Amino acid sequence: KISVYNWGDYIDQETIEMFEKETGIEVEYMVYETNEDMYAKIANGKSSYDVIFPSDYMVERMIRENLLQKINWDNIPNVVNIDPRFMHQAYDPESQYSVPYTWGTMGILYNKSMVEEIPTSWKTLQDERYSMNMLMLNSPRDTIGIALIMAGHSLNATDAAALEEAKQLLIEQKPLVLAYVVDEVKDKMIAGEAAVALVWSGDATFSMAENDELDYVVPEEGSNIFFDAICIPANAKNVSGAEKFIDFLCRADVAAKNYEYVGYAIPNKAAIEVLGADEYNASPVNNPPQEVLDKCEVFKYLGEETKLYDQVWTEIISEY
Amino acid sequence: MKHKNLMSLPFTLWAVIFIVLPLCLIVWYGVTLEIPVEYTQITLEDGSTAYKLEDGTIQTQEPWQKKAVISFSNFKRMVEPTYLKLLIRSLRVALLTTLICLLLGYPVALILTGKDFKHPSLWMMLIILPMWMNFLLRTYSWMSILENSGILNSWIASLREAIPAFDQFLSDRGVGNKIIFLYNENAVILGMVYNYLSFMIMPIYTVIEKIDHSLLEAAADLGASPSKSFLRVTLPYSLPGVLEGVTMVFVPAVTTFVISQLMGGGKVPLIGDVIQNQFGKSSDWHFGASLSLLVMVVVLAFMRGLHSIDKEEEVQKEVRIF
Amino acid sequence: MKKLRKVYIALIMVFLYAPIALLVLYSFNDSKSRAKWGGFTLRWYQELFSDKVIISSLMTTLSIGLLAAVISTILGTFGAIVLYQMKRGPRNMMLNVVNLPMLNSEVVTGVSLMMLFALANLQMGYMTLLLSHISFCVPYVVLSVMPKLRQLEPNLAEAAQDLGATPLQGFFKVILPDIMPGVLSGFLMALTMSIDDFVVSFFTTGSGVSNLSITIYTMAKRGISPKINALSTLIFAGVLILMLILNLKDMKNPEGAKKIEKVKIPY
Amino acid sequence: MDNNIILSIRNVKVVFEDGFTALGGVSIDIGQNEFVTLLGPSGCGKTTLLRCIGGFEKPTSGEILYKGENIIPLPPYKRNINTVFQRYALFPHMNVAQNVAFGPSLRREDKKQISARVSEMLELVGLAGFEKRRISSLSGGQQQRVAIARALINSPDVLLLDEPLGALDLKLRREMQLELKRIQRESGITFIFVTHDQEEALTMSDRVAVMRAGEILQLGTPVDIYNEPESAFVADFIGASNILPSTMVRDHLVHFLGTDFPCADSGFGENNPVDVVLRPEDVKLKPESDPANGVVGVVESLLFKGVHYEMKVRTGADALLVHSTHARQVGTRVKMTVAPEDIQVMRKSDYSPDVRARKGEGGAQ
Amino acid sequence: MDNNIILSIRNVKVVFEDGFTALGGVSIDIGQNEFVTLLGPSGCGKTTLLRCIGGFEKPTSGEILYKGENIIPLPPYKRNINTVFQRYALFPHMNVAQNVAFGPSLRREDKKQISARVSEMLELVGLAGFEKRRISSLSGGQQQRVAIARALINSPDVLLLDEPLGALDLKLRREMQLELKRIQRESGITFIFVTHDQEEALTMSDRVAVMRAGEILQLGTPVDIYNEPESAFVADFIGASNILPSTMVRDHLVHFLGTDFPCADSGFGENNPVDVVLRPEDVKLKPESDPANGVVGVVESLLFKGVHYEMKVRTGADALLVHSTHARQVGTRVKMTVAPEDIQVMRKSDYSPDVRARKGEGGAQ
Ligand SMILES: Nc1ncnc2c1ncn2[C@@H]1O[C@H](COP(=O)(O)OP(=O)(O)OP(=O)(O)O)[C@@H](O)[C@H]1O
Ligand SMILES: Nc1ncnc2c1ncn2[C@@H]1O[C@H](COP(=O)(O)OP(=O)(O)OP(=O)(O)O)[C@@H](O)[C@H]1O
Ligand SMILES: [Mg+2]
Ligand SMILES: [Mg+2]
Repeated sequence: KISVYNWGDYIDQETIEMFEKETGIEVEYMVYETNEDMYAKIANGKSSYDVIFPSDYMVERMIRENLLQKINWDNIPNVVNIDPRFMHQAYDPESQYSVPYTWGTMGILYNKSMVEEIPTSWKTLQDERYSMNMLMLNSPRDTIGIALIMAGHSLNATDAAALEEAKQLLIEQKPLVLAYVVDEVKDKMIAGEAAVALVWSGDATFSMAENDELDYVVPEEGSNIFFDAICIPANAKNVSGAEKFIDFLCRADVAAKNYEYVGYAIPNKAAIEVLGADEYNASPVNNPPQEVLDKCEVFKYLGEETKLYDQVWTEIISEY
Repeated sequence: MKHKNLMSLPFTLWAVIFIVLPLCLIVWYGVTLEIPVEYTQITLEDGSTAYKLEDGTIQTQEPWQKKAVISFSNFKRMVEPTYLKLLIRSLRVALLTTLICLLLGYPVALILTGKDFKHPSLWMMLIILPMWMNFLLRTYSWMSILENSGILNSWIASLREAIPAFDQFLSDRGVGNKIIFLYNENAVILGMVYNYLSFMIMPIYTVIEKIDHSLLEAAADLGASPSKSFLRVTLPYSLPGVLEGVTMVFVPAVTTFVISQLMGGGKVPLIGDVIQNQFGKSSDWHFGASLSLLVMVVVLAFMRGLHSIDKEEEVQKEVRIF
Repeated sequence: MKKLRKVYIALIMVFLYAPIALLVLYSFNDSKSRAKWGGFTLRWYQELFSDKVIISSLMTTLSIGLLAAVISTILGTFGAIVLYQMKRGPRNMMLNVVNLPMLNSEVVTGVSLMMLFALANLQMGYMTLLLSHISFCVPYVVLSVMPKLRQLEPNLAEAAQDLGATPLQGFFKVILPDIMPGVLSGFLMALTMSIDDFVVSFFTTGSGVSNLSITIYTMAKRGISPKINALSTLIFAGVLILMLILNLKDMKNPEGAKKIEKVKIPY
Repeated sequence: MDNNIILSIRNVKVVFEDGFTALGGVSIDIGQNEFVTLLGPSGCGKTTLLRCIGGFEKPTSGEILYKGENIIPLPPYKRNINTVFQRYALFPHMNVAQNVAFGPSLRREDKKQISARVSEMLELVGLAGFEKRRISSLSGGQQQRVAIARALINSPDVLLLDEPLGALDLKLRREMQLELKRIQRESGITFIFVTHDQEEALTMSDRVAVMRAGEILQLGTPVDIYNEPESAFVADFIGASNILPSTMVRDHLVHFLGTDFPCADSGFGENNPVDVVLRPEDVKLKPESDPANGVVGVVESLLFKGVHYEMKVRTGADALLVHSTHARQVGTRVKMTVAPEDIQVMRKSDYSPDVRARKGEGGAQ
Repeated sequence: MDNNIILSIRNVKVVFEDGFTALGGVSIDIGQNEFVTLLGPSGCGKTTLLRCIGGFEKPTSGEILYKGENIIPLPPYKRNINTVFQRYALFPHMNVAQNVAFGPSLRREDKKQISARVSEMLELVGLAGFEKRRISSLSGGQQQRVAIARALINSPDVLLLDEPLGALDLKLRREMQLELKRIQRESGITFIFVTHDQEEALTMSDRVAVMRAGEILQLGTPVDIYNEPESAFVADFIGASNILPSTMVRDHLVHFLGTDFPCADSGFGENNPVDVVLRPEDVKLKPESDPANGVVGVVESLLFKGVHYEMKVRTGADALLVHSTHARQVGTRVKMTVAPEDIQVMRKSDYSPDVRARKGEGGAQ
C-alpha cells in the first residue's frame, strides 16, 4: 500500500487503477490545493505520505529542510524517458531528489475576437484599451514576479527598490484590472468575461479546449517556468512502493495518458513520441519559442523574503 | 453542589482541551517570531565543512533550522495602516452583512411562525437545505448569475431588446451594455448574506416559536396593535435569538475569506484573506496568529458591547436540570 | 397582508434557490465549463459512480457529518445545560470560552487543532478529522440550545424530579422534549457546518481520509468536474424527498393539531 | 334598545375544533357600570365567554354588540376592553413597573405621569415599592395583583376579570374585593367578573350569571339567585344545599324525609314530584324530644368551620348538611326542623339527585 | 425523639440572593399522617417553605429532618415527597394521561396497571375521559386537577400541596376537600397544605400554622387558632375581625368604644393597654332602646353574603363589622352587645390598629 499526495485532479484516475492492477499495490490517493498546504502537513510530521508532487521552489525548500529522501535511480529505470534538459534544474541541481512530472509557463491568455493584436508583450497588461477587460492573478509571487520582469528585474529579486518599482507598477495598473482571480480565470475567459488574462499554461490549455477564440502566448520579455516534480518524503513508509509508482508514472504510455487528462506540458520525451510530436508541439502552451524559454526563470525559494512579497502584495490590493 | 460540579466536569475538560489549549498554541505563535538559528562553520577532521548549531549539534548541511523567540514585532507590523484598513473594511462588511441578514431574516422567522404556514419546520428545512450544497459550488453558481457575461446580464439584454423603453431608460442613466455586478464590495456582501442568512433565521425562529401565546393576547388586550405588540413583546422577547443570530453571522463574516476572493474578484480583500495567506502562500504562521488574535480581540469587544444590550436580568434562581 | 407575507417568503426562496437551480442545470451540461452550455447529457451521472475518489469522499463527508453532528449535539446540549445552571459570573466566562472557536478564522482553528493533535502525538486521519469537526460544531449547538433553556418553565424540571425522576430521566422525559426545537436546529447547524467545512478538515485529516469539500476545493485548480454538480443534485434530491416523507408523516400525526392553535397569533 | 346596555351578547356559541361545545348559545345584556359575575363549575365555559368578549376567541355563531355595534370582527386591541387573565400572562422580560405601564406607554402618554400612575396602581394593589422587581421573583399572589394593576391602569370601558382574586389570601381578598368594588363604582367601568367563590359573587355583583356546561342557567341579583334559585343546581352551587326528592302534597304542604312539612310555595299541583332545597343554615337542630314538627336523625360527622360547625345528620338513606354555631357530638340523636319560609320547592331538573342517580352521573365535571 | 414525627423543620432560614429574607427561622414538627396547613398572606413565604421541604430550595441555614435524618443534601427525586405546584408545572408536550402516568411509568410499572390507575385518579379528580386531551386545551381548574392527580398517583409519604384548590369553584372545591381529606386519612400520607382560604384551613387540617413575613406566628389545632388567637394578626387573618385598642380596667373588665364590658379574660394587669378582638358574628344587634350593656351605632353599609348579611356599624371614629342573618337598613341606629366569653383580649402587638396607624403602615402587603 502506498499513499500518494497530489494536487487536485492532477492525475488520470485510470492510471492509478492500472498501477494497482499491475503491481497489486493499493494506492491511497489524497489531494492538496497549494504547495504550502502540503508542506505544512509534511513538516508537521503526523501524516505520512509516500509520493508527493511539490513544485520547484518547494522542492528546493524541502531538500534544505531534510524533508525529502534521495531517489535510488536504479529502481526507476524509466527515468531515461525524461528529457535531460528538464533534469538538473536549479532547485535540485544534482537531480537527487526529484523527477519532473509536468512543467509550464506563465503567459497571457487572450480572446482573439477581443484584442486588436497578439499581446506578445507584458505591456499589454498596462494597456488602457483593456481597461476593465483584463484579469490578473491573485497570487503575490506570480503577479509581483511578472511586474518585476516588466521593470526589468529578476523574477526572484528581493531588493527593496525593485520590489517598490514592481509595486508602483501594479498600483498604477489596478484601475484597469477587472478582477484578481485564481482558479476562476478559466471559466471567466471561456465565458468571454475579459479580453486578456495572466494565466498559467495549464489553465490556458483547459480554457482553449472549451473556447476556440482563446489563445496563449508567453511574452517576449520572458516569464516564469515552473516544474511540478515527483518526490519521496523523508518519512515515507513504503519507499519501494513509491519507487515503483514513480517508475510507473515515467512510463511512456502512462505519462501520455496523464498528459491527455491533465493538460500540462510533460518532460517525458518517450510519451511525446507516443502522443505524436507534431501534434504535441503545435500547441503554444507546450512549445513556446526557445528564445523566450531561455529568458524564463524558475522561482527560487526565498525563505524569509517571502514576507516582503506578501507585504507588498497586501499593500497593493488593500489600496482603496 | 458537588454533584453539579461533577456534571460540569466533562464539558469543562472538553472546553479546555479543544478550545483553550489550541488557543494557547495560537497565542504562543502570535507572540513569537522565528529566526534562523545561529551557527558556526567548522571543518571536520576529514576536511569537509560542517556547521555547529547553538545547541551543539553538528550537521553537514547548511542550517535551515529556525528557532522561536518571543517578540512583539508582529503586533507592530499589524497596526500599519494597510492591515488596519483591511480590518476596518472587514468589520464594515460584516456589519452590513449582519444587518441585512437581520432585516431579511427576522421577517422570515416571524412569518413562518405565524398563521399562514402550517408546517414551519418543513420551511425551516427548506431554508437550511441550500447550505448543504458545497459552498464553492454555490458561490460559483452566483458568479455565473452575476458575471458580466452571466445570466442576469443576458436577461437584462434580452429585456432591453424586447422593450425599447426599458433600454432607453437604462441608457439615459448611463448604464452600459453589461452591468458589472461582481468585483465590488456589494457583490461580496451579497455572497455573505446568501451564505449566512440561514444562520440568522434559524435561532430567531427557534425563539419566536416558543413565545407564550397568552403574552401576545395580553398585549393585544392592553391595546397593542399587532405592530406595537410586535415591537413591545415579540421583539424584546426574541432578543436572545436575535443576538445569537447576530453572533452566528457577524463572527464568521469577519474572518471569512473565499467569498471576498470569488465575489469581489480579489479587489475587496478582507482581513480573513490576509490571515489565510499567512498560513498559506506566505508561510508566516506567526504573523497570521498575531493577526487572528487581533481580530479575535476586536470581535470579542464587539460582542461584549452587543450582549450588554441584552441586559435582561436573568432569573438567578437555582435552576437545576441535572 | 397575507399575500404580501407569502410573496416575501417566495422571494427569499428564490434568492436561496437560484444558485441551486443553476447547479442542477449544470449537472446536465455537456461541457466541462460552467460558462458554456454544451447540450443536455447524463454522462456526469454515469461517470460519478465510477469515480472512486468522489464516492469515498462522499462517504467520509456523510459519516463524519452525521457522527460529528450527533456527538456535538449531545456534547453541546449537555454543555448548554451545564452553563445554564452556573452562576452568572462563571457562566459568562464559560460562554465566552465556548464561543472562542467561532471568533477564529477557520484556518486558525484548523492549524491550531493540527498542532494540538501533533502535540498529542495523534496520527492524522479519520479520528482527528472527527474530533476537529466536533470541536467546531459544539459552539453552534450550545448557541442554539441556550435560548430555549432560558424560555423553559422553571418548575418543569422540578416537577419531574419531584415525581421521582432522576435528573437524567427528568431531562430526557421533560426537558429534552421541550427544548427539542433548539436541539434540532443545533444538530442541523452542526451537520451543515460539518458538511461544508473545508479549511479545518484539510489541516486535520491525514492520508487516506478526504471529504467532499477537500476534493472539490482541490479540484478548483483544474476546473471543478461537473460530476460534483451531479452529486450535489443527487444529494439535494435525496434530502428533499426524505424531508417530504418525514413531513407527510408528521401531518398525519396528531401533533399537527398543535399547530392549528397558533392561528390566532396577531401578526 | 335600552340606552344603558353597553354589551349585548346574543346567542354566542363556541365549538372547538375537536368538536367540544364550550358555549352552547349564551345571551346576556350588560349595562353601563354594571358589575356582572359569571359563576359556575370548572370547565363550564366562563373563560371562553370572557375570551369571546375580549376578542381572543371567535364565536362559532352569535353576536356580541358593544354599544349596539357588532364587535366580533374587531381585533382585541381595538376594543376598549381589558382583561385580567386567569394565568396572569405577565411579560417576563419586563419588570413590575414596565408591565403595569405597558398600556399607557403604548399610548405615548407622558412618562412622568405614567410612572406616577403606576405607583398609584401598585399602591392600590398593595405592591408599593415593587416597581423594579422581576416578575419571576414574585409570589403567586403578588403576580396576580400586578396583573390587576396592569389592566386597571387603562381605565377601560369594560374590564374582564378571570378569577382575579384566586391566588390571594382571605384577608387580602376581602380588601381587594372592596377596592375593586369601589373602583368600579367610582370609575364607571363595567366589570365582568369570573369567580368560583359564591360569597365573592354574591358580595360584589349587581347581577350574577350562574353557568353550567356552556349555558347560563340563571341570571339575577345576588339575593334573587340565593333566595330564589330556579333549579336545584343553582341552589346547590350558590351555597352548599340539601336537595331532596319530594312530593308536593298540595299547595303549602310538601312531603319529604317521610314527613309532611308546611311550606310557603304553591302552584306545583297535587302529589307531583318536586325537589326541595334546604340550606344547611336553615335546618335547626333540637333535642330529640322536642315536640316541634321535624325529623329525627343521628349526627354522623362534625367539622369545625370557624364561623360555625358543619354536621352531617343521617336519617334513613338520606344525610343532611346542617350548619350550627353549636357543635353536637357525633352519634347524638337530634330532631331537625325547618321553618316553612326556608323550604324552597322547585321543579325536577336533571340535577335532581334521583335523576342523577338514575343517569349514573358521578361527581363534578 | 417522638416516633410519630415524620418531618421536623428546625430553624430554617432562606435569604435570597437579593438579600430578601423569605423565611426567617421557621421550626415545625409534623407527625405521621398529619394534615398541616400553612396559612398566611400572599408573599409570606409559604411556597418557599414547601420548596425547602421538596428539595427545590436550599435553606440558607437550618435543618430539615425526615424520619430523623437530615434531608437537606438529598435531591428532590430521592425524597419520597411529592408536590402539587402552585402554577401546576404540567408537562406541555404530554397529554393528560401521560402527565398523570409520569411517576409510575418512571418506576417501570406494568403498563396496563398504570393506565388503570391513571383512569382511577382522573375519576377521582373528576376528569374521567380526559385522558387524551392536550394540557393546553384544559380550563384552569382542569389543569389544577391534573396536577393533583399526577402527585397523588405516586402515594408518597408526604404530599406538599401549594394552593391545590385555588382555581376550583366552590362546589368542586368542597368535593375535592372531602376527597383529599379522605385520601389523606385512608392512605396514611402526611399532607402539608398551603391555602389562603381560612375556612379550608380550619376544615381540613389537624393543625394550622399561621405565617407572616417568613415566620410562624401561631401553630395549633383549628379550634385553638380560631378561638384563642395569640395575636391580633392571627385573629384577623383567620376570620374577618374587629380589632379595637382597649384598656384592661381590671381582671374580667375591659374598656373599649367608650364603654366597660365584662369579659372572661384576666391576668393583663390593671389599666394596661390591650387589644380586643371581636368576631363579626359575635356582635349582636339589638334595637337602640334595648336595656342591655352595649354601644349604640349607625348602620353604614349593608352587604348580602348569602348565608348572612355583613354590616358596617359606625360608632364615633370606629366602625365595626357585624354579621347577622337579619338585615338592618343603612342609617338604622342599633345597639351592639357582646357576650363576655366572645370578647378576646390580647396583648398589644405591631399589628394593633393604633400601632399600625402610628407606623403609617398601609393596607396589605
Ligand atoms: N382549545 C380547546 N380545545 C378544546 N376544548 C377546549 C379548548 N379550550 C377549552 N376547552 C374546553 O372548554 C371547556 C370550557 O373551558 P373554559 O376555559 O371556558 O372553562 P372555565 O369555565 O373557565 O373553567 P375554570 O373555572 O376551570 O377556569 C373546558 O371543558 C375545556 O376543557
Ligand atoms: N427568587 C427570589 N428572589 C427574591 N425574592 C423572592 C424570590 N422568590 C420569592 N421571593 C420573595 O419571597 C417572598 C415569599 O415568596 P413565596 O413565594 O414563598 O410567597 P407565598 O407565601 O407562597 O405567597 P403567595 O400566597 O402569594 O403564593 C415574596 O415576597 C417574594 O417576593
Ligand atoms: Mg377559566
Ligand atoms: Mg405561593
